[in-house]
Amino acid sequence: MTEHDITLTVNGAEHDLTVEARTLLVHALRDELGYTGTNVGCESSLCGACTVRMDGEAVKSCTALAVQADGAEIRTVEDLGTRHDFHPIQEGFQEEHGLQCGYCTPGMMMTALDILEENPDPTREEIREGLEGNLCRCTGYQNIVNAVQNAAKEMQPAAVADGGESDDDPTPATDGGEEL
Amino acid sequence: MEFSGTFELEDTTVDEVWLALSDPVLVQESLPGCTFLLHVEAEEADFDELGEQAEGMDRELTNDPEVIAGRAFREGERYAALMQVSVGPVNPTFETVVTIDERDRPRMHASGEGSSGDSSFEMSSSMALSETEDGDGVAVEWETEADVFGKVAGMGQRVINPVANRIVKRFFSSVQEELHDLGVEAVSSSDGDESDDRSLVDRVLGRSKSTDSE
Amino acid sequence: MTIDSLDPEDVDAADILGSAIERREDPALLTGNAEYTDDIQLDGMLHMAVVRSQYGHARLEDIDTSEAEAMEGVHGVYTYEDLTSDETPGGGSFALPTAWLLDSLEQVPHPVLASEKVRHQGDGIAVVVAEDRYTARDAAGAVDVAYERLDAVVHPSEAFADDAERLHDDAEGNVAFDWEIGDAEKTADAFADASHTASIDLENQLLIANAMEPRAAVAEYNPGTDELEVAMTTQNPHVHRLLMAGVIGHPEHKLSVRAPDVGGGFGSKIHHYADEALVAWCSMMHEAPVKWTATRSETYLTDAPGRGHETKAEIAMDDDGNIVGLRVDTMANMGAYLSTFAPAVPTYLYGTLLSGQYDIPAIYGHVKGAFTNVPPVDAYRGAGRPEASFLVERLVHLGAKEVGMDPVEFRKRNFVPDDAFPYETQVAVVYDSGEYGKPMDEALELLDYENFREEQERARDEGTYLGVGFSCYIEACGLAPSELAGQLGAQAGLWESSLVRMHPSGTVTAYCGTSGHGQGHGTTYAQIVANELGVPYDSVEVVEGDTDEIPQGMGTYGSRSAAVGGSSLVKSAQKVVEKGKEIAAHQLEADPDDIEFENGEYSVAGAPARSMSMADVAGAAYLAHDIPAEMEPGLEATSFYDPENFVFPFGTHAAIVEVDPDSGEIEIERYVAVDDVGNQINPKIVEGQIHGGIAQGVGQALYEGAEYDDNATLLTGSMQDYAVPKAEHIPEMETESTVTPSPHNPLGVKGVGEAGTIAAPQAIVNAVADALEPFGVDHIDMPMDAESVWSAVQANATADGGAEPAGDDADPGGER
Amino acid sequence: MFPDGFDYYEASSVSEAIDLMAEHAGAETELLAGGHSLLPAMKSGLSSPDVLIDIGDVEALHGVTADGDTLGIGAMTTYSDFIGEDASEEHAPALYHAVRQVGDTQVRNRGTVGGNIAHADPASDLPGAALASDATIVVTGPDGERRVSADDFFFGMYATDIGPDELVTRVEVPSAADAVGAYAKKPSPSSGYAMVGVCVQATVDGGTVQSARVGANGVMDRGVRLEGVEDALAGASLDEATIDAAADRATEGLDTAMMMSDLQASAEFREQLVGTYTRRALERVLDRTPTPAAAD
Repeated sequence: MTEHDITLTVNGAEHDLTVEARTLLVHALRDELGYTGTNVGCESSLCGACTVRMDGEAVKSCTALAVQADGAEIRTVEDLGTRHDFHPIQEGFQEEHGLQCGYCTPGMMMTALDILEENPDPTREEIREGLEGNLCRCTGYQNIVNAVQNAAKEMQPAAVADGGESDDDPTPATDGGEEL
Repeated sequence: MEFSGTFELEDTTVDEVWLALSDPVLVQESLPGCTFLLHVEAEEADFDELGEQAEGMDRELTNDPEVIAGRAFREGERYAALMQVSVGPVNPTFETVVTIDERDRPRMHASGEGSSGDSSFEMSSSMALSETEDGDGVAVEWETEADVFGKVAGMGQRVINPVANRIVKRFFSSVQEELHDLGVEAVSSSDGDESDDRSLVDRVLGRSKSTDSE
Repeated sequence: MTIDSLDPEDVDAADILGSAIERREDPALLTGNAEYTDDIQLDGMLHMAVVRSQYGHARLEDIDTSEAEAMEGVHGVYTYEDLTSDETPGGGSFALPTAWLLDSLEQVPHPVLASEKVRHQGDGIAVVVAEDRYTARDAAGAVDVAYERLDAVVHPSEAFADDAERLHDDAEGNVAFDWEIGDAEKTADAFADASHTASIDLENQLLIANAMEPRAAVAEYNPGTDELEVAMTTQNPHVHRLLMAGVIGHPEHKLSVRAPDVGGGFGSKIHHYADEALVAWCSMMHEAPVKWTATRSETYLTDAPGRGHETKAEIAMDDDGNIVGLRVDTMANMGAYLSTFAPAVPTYLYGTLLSGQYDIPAIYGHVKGAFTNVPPVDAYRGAGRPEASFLVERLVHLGAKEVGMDPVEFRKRNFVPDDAFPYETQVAVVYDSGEYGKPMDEALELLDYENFREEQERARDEGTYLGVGFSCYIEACGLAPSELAGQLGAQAGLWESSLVRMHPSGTVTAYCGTSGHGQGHGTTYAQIVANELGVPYDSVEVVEGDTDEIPQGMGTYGSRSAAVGGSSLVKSAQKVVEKGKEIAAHQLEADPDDIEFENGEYSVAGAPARSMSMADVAGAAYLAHDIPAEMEPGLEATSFYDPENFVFPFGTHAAIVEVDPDSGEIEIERYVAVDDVGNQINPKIVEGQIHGGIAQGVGQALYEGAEYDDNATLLTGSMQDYAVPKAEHIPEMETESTVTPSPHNPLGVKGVGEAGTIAAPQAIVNAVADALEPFGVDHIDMPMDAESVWSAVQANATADGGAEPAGDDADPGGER
Repeated sequence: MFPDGFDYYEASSVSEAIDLMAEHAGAETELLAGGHSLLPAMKSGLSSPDVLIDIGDVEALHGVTADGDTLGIGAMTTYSDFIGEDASEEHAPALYHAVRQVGDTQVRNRGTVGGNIAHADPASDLPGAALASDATIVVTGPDGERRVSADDFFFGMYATDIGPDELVTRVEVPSAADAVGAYAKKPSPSSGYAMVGVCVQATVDGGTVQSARVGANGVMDRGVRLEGVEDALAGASLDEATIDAAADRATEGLDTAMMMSDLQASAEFREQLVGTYTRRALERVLDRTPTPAAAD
């Protein structure tokens, strides 16, 4: 069983560590480096509780070897915001009661960031699709969808300004030719 | 779990196929993933020992009925096989022991069990040969009842059916190839008038003497 | 309607109880600062792994641990013999107890490690203690077990078959118990006299809880003090401490059990399993901290599944559509052993709810429990009550059809009338309060029911099959009082304990013996206590889940926390207020009877200027310079609240579905839930509980089910194969509520944790049956996956000669 | 949850990967691409290779290139990188729509197009798409490159025409800029894999189907072409009647003995679903086909 010296940059801090080839990224983060905000919920890559962002993309850290992440930039829930200075996504979850036991929540939020980066103004259906890889057993998802929508509004201040009305009345400017 | 099917071998006779399927060496060569297939005497099969034994043995495929008769499957006897089942990245190696419960041309029935780590299986299998309708080949009708236990059973359920079907398919395709390559010609029962031949034929053909009237 | 959350700072102190304030638990959970059991890292900590059975049923011939013991990094490998040896610590029973007894119950031994036989795949055979998780797992894999496989049984009907393999020597015919409720003779008479009857034959499948956090425990034994501390995923730490003390033979007062943050439970973390006791024992054995965290596949093999009924039932009606009788015969799967509270689930939590929301004059229920080779079955969200509600509502659906009435009209006709409360059913319970018509009317309005029926007919003309299904559910929460529970077989009291402690500066710590795991008790309990004491919400801290800090407790399950735990806090707070009153009277030089208490202020009646705040009183209580003679200093109170009765939440859920008979696919178009859970402490949290409950009910209706093969090998042993619903699978839910306070507790609350799960399955199954009525489909067993729906349509199509709607009245063209 | 031990090697080039495979030929060796099939199998204990050769960082295996005639997809191109390229939807519409439906957000960020095709899981989404888009699989070994048509590539469950010393390096799709693609899938509610998935790539001109290739996943022990559907479409006008006729022929020529049957769905139900999902895929094609008027 080979051992490997790797470097992980987690939330901006560089860590050198030695891992067995088989060590999963999530175990390196939790057991070796103490980033226990990232949870393990299954072993079949389905629940998404272990989702972190690796080089800017949401990945399931239970389905990557630590050695594969050598040199990568990892971002975990610990880097989002503090209780006094929430990231909009955290704020969304708090305001919309998007969590109950909280176990799936870190992974849920890391995926939500991906969704919102791809699509700053997702529909409810798009959010549900985007969260396909994250299971929650407590909330029934409805308030999670609300939380992500809430965050989307917060993160797109410009869209909020006229977003509320433009839903009912799309592109009024280009429709000017049509008169009653 | 039950599987069954019919496989048709072309351009051959029931006797030839029976002879081929009587030969552990040919079966070993035709079974995908089979490292060895050996007769075992002891109550417990020691697979490490059997593996060494297999490496030391010099058994070749042959079309010589006499040689085949010498090593042919015998009713009531037990055989050990080391079988690797490859399904993509999943490659368990099963230590398998099979008992020939019945061998009465054109019918054979065997049962066995195998284990690989914390997975195992038990199976009971039968097979019957008949001439195809066009008279040009042999139809092998087979059925297997298998129970799978442990990890493979719990997690590999969806792969078992197609994999079992594929193994059977590849097995009979190989048998057919070997038959043609070797040009196996079975000793036909009509050839054997003398009692010595007679017993050889009976042995190879797995025919029980008492029921030879058919 | 979505409820908007409020910032607690924006809520007036007087309004705090009943406000939808944001949860105070969230910041820790949202920033990665939560501490779940597996997050605990201790110096010198070892890891435990369990060797489990390869077979559903087998005799153990040999356990060879030598290879595992020889591996580098392995500190020990233990079998049952090692546990019970005189050389090793602990002198316990090393067997898991059953804490609910029935007269006919066959109590069978349940050793924490199997020594002679394994009876389900999750049965532990040996444990390994090693330096890290990976090595422990490697070594567990190296333990060589020789088995003699035995035939297995999965379903109760198989277990009861004449030639079935017996699991336990003492349990003849694999019968765990034989139990009945109601009046068999009266019910038989009712059926004999009835004008109409309808019957059903159904299976209520086994479900696996799948709390997102797998079970885990970290035990730390201190050889210097002989104290053993166990942090574990539990819903009821005090109960676990009591039971574990006996199992491992360590005195209760030297054992502490703590629930750190717990990632969901849904019942699965109530029961005492072997693994947590083994971790504790290993810690004593090695005099070192030991951790065990279940892998997800282990939780599939060991977490107690729920439900598992095979039932035949029938309903009888008179000519006017009045229900005159109901008769139920159920075989209940108990699994391989009797889990902690298992015997209560298919009996007193099931049979007592067979009257539903209806006034039924004759009911008889018969339940036979079966030992089978699945894991021990116990409470899963709802526990017995979903099975009852599902059955009653399916029968009511069929009964309405049988008498040719609209299902809504039929239900309304048979509801327990508003003026009949408290209502005594034929199955041994008294409903506290209810107005069953109200949620139904609200749901009808939300659905626009009349219009829907027209739309349904139009759609059928176009070959689109819509259906509506109702579920008028009832549940019983806060099982009580203890004396009654004892008569029914509970080996525990079902009170709840709390301590409310004023600090000298006027802030408060409230301790409660319940143990939340996502329900937001930290928030709701603070709302309750702040309201009672009239102190700011932010001045109240809530402590739960630690046997060292909290006097006693029974835990969180059965939707009991608000009704029983919350009431206990009210009681403790009221004691504090009473003591404070005497101090205030003393200081204000008035008679205690003349002191009024409102909004945190004690004042003399008729002289409001003579007043003291709660904080001032607290200060005075601890200064103790000037308090009444004979009074002890300090200001705190402990109480044990034992409720007078159950509380009975109720409501109407309704689903509108579209079913595609070609693909068997079901689309939930609308889901409407109108619940009456009594007074609400925090409506946002109530909404969240309803949402989550419905999602699990939808899961049961459409997706979930533990499937075993004939050898009792679990085929749905991972999330790859067991469908835990995803975001796309759960419909948008429209929730409303009505409020009928419970008269039995000071808060007027009824409990909400399980309501959604109890209500949802039958709403959906009834809707699908309604949609497929033209095809003659009456019932489809859950989970109604696409194939089962398609097959049901096909089965009827075959009978009627084509996959077309059957029967004359199904051809709407002919009607016009 | 805990893979058995193994030796890990990282290849920095295709030739290094091939050398590593040769070096470890005696051991059970697996190539590690995105790892989303292999690592779960290893964690569950079903798979325990001795050696993993990580080809995820081989630069030459990443990226999508379009030269007008062919869209080349480096084997290690992740699903999300593939979707992110405009050329993908333009030149390989069938593959594009199938890739969009693989797994979930996180899986698409790590899983690779080449890894999927090499793994040849019959319930995955890409075998059918490779067939529908007439892809060529470029396989590289010690003797250089081989090019295998998708039609000849899939042998059976997890079995392909890749030799033990070879790896998939590229997938090439003939540019189908005029074609419309669609993928209709019934995912398993638990795993998300295809119980049945039907992928169509069709060229429609003036309402008439000029050419159509249809591939299906989840039905048989490998991705298969639905030849009956293709026949029914060829030269027909793309309308509801044609779609009905084509869907009716969905299982034509399929060996029902090798049809998948598992906990998720019986073979019989799969037969039904192939028809239903063929219809849905074709309806999507119809929706996406510019109407003759609009095209003009």
